[in-house]
Amino acid sequence: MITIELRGIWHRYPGISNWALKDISATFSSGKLILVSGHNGSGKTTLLKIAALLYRPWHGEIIVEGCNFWKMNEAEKIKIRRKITYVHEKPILLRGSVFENVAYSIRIRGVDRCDATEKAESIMEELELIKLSDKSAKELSAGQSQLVAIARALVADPELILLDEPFAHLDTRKSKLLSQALKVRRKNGVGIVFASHSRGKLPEDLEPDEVIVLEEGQIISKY
Amino acid sequence: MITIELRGIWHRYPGISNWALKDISATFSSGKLILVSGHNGSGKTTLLKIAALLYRPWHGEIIVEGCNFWKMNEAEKIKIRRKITYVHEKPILLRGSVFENVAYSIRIRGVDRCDATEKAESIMEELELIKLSDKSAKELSAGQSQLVAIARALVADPELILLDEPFAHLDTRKSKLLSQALKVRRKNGVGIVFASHSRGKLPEDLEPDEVIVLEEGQIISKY
Amino acid sequence: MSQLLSEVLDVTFRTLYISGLATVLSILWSLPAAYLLSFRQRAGLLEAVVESLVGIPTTLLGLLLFMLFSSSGILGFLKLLYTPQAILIGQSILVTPILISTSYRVLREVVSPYFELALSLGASKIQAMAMILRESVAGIIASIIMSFSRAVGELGVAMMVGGNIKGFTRVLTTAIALGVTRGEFEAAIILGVILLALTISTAIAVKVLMRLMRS
Amino acid sequence: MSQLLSEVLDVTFRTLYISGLATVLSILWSLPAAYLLSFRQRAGLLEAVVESLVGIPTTLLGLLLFMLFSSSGILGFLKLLYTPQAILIGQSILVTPILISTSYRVLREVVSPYFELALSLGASKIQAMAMILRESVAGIIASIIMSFSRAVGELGVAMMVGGNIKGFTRVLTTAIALGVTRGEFEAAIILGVILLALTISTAIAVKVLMRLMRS
Amino acid sequence: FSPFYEVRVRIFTTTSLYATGLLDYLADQFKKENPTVKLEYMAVGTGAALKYAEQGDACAVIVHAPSLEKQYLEKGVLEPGIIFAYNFFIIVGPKTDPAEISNLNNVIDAFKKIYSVGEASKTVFVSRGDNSGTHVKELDIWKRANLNPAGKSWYKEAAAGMEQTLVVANELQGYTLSDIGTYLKFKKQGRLPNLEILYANSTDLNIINIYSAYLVKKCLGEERKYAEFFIRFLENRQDIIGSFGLSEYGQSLFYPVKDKIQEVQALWVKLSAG
Ligand SMILES: Nc1ncnc2c1ncn2[C@@H]1O[C@H](COP(=O)(O)OP(=O)(O)OP(=O)(O)O)[C@@H](O)[C@H]1O
Ligand SMILES: Nc1ncnc2c1ncn2[C@@H]1O[C@H](COP(=O)(O)OP(=O)(O)OP(=O)(O)O)[C@@H](O)[C@H]1O
Ligand SMILES: [Mg+2]
Ligand SMILES: [Mg+2]
Repeated sequence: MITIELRGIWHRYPGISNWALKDISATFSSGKLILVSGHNGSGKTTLLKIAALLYRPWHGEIIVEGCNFWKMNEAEKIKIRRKITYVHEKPILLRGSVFENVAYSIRIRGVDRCDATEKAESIMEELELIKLSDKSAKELSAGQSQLVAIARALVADPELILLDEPFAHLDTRKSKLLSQALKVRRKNGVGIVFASHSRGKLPEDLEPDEVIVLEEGQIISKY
Repeated sequence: MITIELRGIWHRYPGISNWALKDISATFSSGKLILVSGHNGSGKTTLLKIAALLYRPWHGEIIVEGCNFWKMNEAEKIKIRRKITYVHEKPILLRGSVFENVAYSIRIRGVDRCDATEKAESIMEELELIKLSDKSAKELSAGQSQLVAIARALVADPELILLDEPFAHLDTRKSKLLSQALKVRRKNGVGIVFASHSRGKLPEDLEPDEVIVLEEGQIISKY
Repeated sequence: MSQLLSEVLDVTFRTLYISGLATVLSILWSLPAAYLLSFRQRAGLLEAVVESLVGIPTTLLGLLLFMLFSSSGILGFLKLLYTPQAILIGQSILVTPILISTSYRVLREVVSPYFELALSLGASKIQAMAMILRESVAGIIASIIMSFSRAVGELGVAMMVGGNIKGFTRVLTTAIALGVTRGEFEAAIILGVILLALTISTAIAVKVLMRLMRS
Repeated sequence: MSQLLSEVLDVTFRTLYISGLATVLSILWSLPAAYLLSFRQRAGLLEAVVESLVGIPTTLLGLLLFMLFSSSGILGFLKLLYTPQAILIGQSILVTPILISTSYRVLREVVSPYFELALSLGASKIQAMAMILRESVAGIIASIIMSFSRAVGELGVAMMVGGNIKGFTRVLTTAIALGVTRGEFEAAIILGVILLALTISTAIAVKVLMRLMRS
Repeated sequence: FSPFYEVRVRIFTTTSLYATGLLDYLADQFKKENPTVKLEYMAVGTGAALKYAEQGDACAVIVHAPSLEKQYLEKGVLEPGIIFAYNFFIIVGPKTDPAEISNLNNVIDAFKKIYSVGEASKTVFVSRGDNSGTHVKELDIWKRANLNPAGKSWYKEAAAGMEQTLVVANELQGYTLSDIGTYLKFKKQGRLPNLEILYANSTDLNIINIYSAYLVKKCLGEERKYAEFFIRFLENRQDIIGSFGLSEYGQSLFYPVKDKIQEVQALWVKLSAG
């Protein structure tokens, strides 16, 4: 169980005077599926990265497990970070094979080699990536790399997973596999957050618990 | 008027033994709208780059204006390249402002500063990018950069434009603007080639003249 | 006193002039070489060789050039020995490996996506090269500054083919070396401080200029 | 003859040992420094200073260290002067600027996306650093090779704080300088060839090793 | 190496002496008698050697510039030392000898001739300019000749060691003052095809070159003991010095002082007065 509560978040990028996010309050927690939507440039990516604890906001608080995240010490921070994963809009893969990429998130959690292999392989089966296992990450097509990045985030068994436009490059079959995989995890209490510019980009069988609509950095509606 | 004819193209990536494209023949020409579709990893991007004269195929010929492109001399090649633009799946922007990015394609064609500014501004009006004009390219969101990359390719008034998943990150409004812009150019005789994993990703008002379906590097159907 | 000052100024100016020109000269071949090298798929061996030459002992290079330029050498007829020109040539050769290696590292990251991008927008090969250089300009500038600093700071070449002749080929490093030989350590250190101030302020000036030009 | 050979081997081995260790020592602080520097937003000034120190005259550095280590210097009590340890320290300082500057250039490109990526997958700061180093390993290796080559090829420090003592602190460059002083140019050149062969083969060995380790 | 049973003795010496190989030769002989002692030579100019002595980094110095030596003796850096060898400076220059000094028998006249021919732009003179023993000697001769060539375009200050200066003189086809040892060594190696000895005169006391060895006051302990041994060795084994180079160059590079000690000492005193 994890809950990330954003309270009055303001954020801007260094050197830019405009606020990318203005006074955002929202709560993301285990078991819930939340869609963050809005036009291009409305602040979805920024919000997700703030919620994923990657950007430190200029103003406002992020309360995780009852405490202000950005005031925690390194050890506490890392304990929380281990429970959350985030998938970038433009996937960044590591040098090495697809397998190594997927296994990375488990390896850094100190899982032993044998278990790690098993887990990585099971997720690759689930997303039909097993054929690509030995391919070098540099040799993937756009859709393939997006899926590998997603697998790498899922394999860590996060309590909360944030996905930024995960379906942008996935074909119909891959999209189905992913929404299937997410549905299973949602049932098991994993919190899921999507960013997508319109509801229409989400597969129909993934019904969000809440939709947050952004416009120029502000939440204009929640339903 | 330009016609690019691929004859029996085979291509593979260096160091990889599998063929990414196998015996592809196809023709792309002015005034036609062609959709290249297929699953992730089926070879759409590779085919588009071959047709855009960016990759030199291992086997097969590319006939442009009656001659084998890859046997032309530098001067002839550049003459042809000036008539074609290609938009990458993952946009690559240049250092500098959005305006500088858009103006680049005209500037390298030797258009004088004044005309270039006018043209760049008119395309930015058309795609509603004018507000971003002075923004640095590094500061754009995913959808914004994709649109800038598209504007940069359109501004050169190509006779043939190839777009790799152009709608992947565009919101509904931006997608409409783009399909509108493309429709106008199609009427004026510009050839358009899309890559997209499914017909569904294309706005409904853009009816392709031909759909090429790829599967594991081969054309499995054309209609 | 004022004579000493004018001597120091003379040496400083000569250093700046010779090493600056040597760096510019070396750019003429090093950047194109780095550019070409960055297109190669398997450049590991060449890389290794060029990187190893970064530290080539200046005495060795100086000796080789001396043998070339000496009156009994192959290029003796050019009468270059013990002239500023000889130092210029020597230093431009000396900095070639560091200039190639460091700018190659920068270009390599940029070359493949941007070359393709340039072509995709209808650029010629020269325009593509210009784009690539522009995208990696910060790294290239750093590489040039390092090379200039290396040229200013080297001793062996200036000594062996320049001859450290007062008022003609004496540069800061040979003057420092002279101070050390004479046991005038304080003078040597003062010259050293001038040398560092010179390279540091040149470097800062270049970076500031770059920033201004960009905006 | 065989005595000469054993002397050459002795000097070669000592060079490899001292400069290799100096490079390793310098890595201990240079890589972390480059890593930290690569996070800074406005690093232009620091960059310029470090890049300018790349070519710091070895004679000057040698002189400064000499004054430090000399028995009347602050660190005189350590009795380091004219020992291989003194060269080791001097060279590790000498290569610091080139090691920082070149690895910084490489890290800078990688740091910001990969640090974020590492955190997004739950990595600790140390794991993030490991990821970043791993992603830029080719450039880091190049930077280390250049530094090693610089250490092997420098003369001033080895001469001033090593003293070029036969059988104890004589390294390849000081032996070359001695050859030049004695007019034994051929011997000097042969030693120079050995030196280059040494750095080139080390560089190639490292690159081959890297390739093997990756696959 | 085993630093545990060896005593290191740091001796700073002039480059010219080291480059001839005499010192290594002496060290080998010394080693036979004192196997646990390791002589470490640092070859630098006389000026620098004395400076190092002052800093306390040398245990003994071997130098050849009486006027400088005297200064450091007076400063209390050095202990009274010994003169162990001498030889004569020579003037070398182009075969054509434009200043026609080869038939002169006084070095001051020779310098005067060079000066006037230099003023006529017909030749150049290359100076060490590095505050070494040889440089001090050269300046001394100019002074005696009442001339000041500093700043003249034909007077090249190629501030460097003797070897480099000879090489420069060879290339520029100019005159220079040299010690005999370095010249012969380089000549024999074929490095100096354009240079000949144009003035050598073992009766001209103005060009005598006196080598002395000193113990440095700050040097203490074991090292001092063996440094003293070595200086004693230099004093007592003059036969070695006299015969060094005979077989290779056909002439002695250094003359032992043993038989002429009074005479040479008197000269030293005269020279040190400047
Ligand atoms: N690195 C950056 N530096 C400066 N400004 C940025 C940066 N990234 C985004 N911005 C700006 O912040 C605002 C919000 O961007 P964000 O990426 O969050 O939008 P988004 O909703 O994810 O858009 P898209 O649907 O296009 O991905 C935009 O105005 C954008 O221009
Ligand atoms: N740079 C590369 N090096 C090696 N192999 C590559 C490279 N790029 C693509 N491939 C391989 O070539 C095949 C075709 O890839 P391509 O990118 O053309 O697919 P695509 O149809 O565009 O897929 P997507 O819908 O995911 O973009 C795939 O199997 C892919 O793994
Ligand atoms: Mg976004
Ligand atoms: Mg693709």
